[in-house]
Amino acid sequence: MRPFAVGATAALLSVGLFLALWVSPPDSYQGEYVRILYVHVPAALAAYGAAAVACGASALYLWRRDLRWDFVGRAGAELAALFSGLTLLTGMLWGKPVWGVWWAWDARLVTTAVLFLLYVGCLLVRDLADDPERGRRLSAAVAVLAFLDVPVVHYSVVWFRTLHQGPSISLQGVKLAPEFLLPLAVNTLAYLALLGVLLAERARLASLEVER
Amino acid sequence: MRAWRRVVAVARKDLLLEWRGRDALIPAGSFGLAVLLVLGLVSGGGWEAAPPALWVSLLLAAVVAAGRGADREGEEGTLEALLLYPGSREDLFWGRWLAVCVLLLLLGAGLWGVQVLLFNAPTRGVGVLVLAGLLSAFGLAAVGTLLAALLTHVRAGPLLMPLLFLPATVPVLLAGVRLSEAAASGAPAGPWWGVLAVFDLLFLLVGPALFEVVVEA
Amino acid sequence: MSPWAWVLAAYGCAALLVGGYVWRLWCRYRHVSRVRLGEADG
Amino acid sequence: MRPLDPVVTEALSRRFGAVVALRGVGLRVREGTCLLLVGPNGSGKTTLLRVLATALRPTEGRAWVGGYDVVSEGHRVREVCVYLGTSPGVYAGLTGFENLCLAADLCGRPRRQVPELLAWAGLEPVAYTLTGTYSLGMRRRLALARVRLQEPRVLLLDEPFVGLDEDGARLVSELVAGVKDRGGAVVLATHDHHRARALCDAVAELDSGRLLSYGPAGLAGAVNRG
Repeated sequence: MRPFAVGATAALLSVGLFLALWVSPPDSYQGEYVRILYVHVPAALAAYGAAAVACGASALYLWRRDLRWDFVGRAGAELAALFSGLTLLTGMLWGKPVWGVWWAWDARLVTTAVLFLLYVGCLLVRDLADDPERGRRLSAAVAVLAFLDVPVVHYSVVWFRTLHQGPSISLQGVKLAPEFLLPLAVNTLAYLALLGVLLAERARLASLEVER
Repeated sequence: MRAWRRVVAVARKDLLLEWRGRDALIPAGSFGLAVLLVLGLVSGGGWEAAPPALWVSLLLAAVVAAGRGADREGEEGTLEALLLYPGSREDLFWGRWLAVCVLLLLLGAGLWGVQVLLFNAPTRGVGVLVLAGLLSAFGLAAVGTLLAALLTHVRAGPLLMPLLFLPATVPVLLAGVRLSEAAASGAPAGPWWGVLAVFDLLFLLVGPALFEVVVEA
Repeated sequence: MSPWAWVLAAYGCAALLVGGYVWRLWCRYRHVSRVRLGEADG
Repeated sequence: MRPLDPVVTEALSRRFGAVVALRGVGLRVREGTCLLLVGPNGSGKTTLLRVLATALRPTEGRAWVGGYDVVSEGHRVREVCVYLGTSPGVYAGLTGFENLCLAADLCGRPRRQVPELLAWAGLEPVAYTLTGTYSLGMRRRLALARVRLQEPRVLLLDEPFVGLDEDGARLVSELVAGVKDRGGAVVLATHDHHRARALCDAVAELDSGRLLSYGPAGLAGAVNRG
């Protein structure tokens, strides 16, 4: 099962890369930059997926106190930080040529930044707690809190920007034609598979390290 | 009845210690004042810069004020004594929450007054501001109480406090700024009462439950 | 800068971040399994 | 299978990272008795008391206090048991009177007992001064008054005699005797064997977290060795 999952993920990632870099045509408005979105959007979805897994597993850990849930929660928190960091980086690399700025106060960007900060905090709390057991509990609490807070942050940023000034160029303006949809869908699938594999491997590693 | 007595006892204890030592209100207040001054200076001090400056300074002062209540328990093993009393630990959360709420309202009132002077800000719509202040104090105190308890057993806890507190309370900041602007200009408040209400509801429900998990041995 | 440079920079970032994470996992795996083998030896 | 004895532990272990503070300790304290814990510094006495008081979670093994499991029924344990640690746990910014009123509010006792308790502890003259000005012995007396207020069934004392004069030590004896008379149990850890010996019915000796010996106070030579 394990080699199969890793192989399938690698294959999906390669196909996704091929579709994104060769098959997909340049967009009429964004040009070649549309290819950045094939990594940006899937990374964002993977970040939110990882955060959801971290929240669920942490809540289960706090409820059942089963170490296995903590392993999953920890993996989720690390991957949420990783993928949200990647989302921010690729978002900036897309924004500079297309919007002309590295950073726009777009709701999605701000929300992702908040997610990144909260999960970095979550990991720091775990490492800096005075006792490993306490670290597991405290970081689980932060993971739950962060995930519940993020939607509120998102909507407040959306309303803060849109009610004040007209929205700048937003993703909603770009209609997705099928030739763009296919690479996006395949890449999203590939990143979610990657997330699943990394989650499983990270959790397994954590269990090995505890047994030691 | 007994839970209420415990909540009031904890809040009264915190406020009495605060009244005698003033070791949260004075540092947090002067820090907020410094932030307000600096923001006023760099923004040119126009009245339209007043609401953001007010809410940013309040949020930063809240970081200091909320952390102090938990620090005070560090000495003399009082936290352990508090936790080992019979009865629900949610009462301890609510007691601390109540005390932090009072501190935040005092801080907010003080900073608002200074902001009116420094920014020459209009004083219209005080009723709206009072209600916004109350609602945000509820939410901020819940987050602050929870995080302060969470970080007492973490090395460099006071340094992590802003890292977790500020991103988590972004909705209060945004809602506060827009409501202040609405109060000053008489414009409609939009969805901001809803944002504050949802934020409060979320943390007043989750806060006590997570607090119990966080303080347990 | 040519558009492709931006695109490659983005993919490079992704490869670096994810690859770095996988690399770290792999190192820790090897460390753990080496310790376990060492214990088994004596 | 709820144990009847007020304090029972089974293969209790607690680790702090790589340090093992308790290794498989099994104890049983009967109703109306007092157990003396002895052992050198770092032998695990305080850890054991804190686990029983639900201030620490055991890594392995189980423990029951007043018939309740310290892990799954911690809130029940806290209703029957009082732990007095090495720090008195009083607020320096409150007066003796206010500290006891807070304690009364928190454990749901009437406040009118407070003046009488202050008199019992010999703190009447300083009842309305801040405890920050108290000596260590006076703060410990205040803590003892708090214990008396709660009237626990199980009393856990960690070095109760530190800083106390003869009069103060008598307060400890009265508390211990009171708990024993009510059919409760006391676990007491101290290096002050002279004062403790008169109070205790059994002695357990700990070393490096292990239980070395456990037996009636008269028979075990532990007191002299500890």
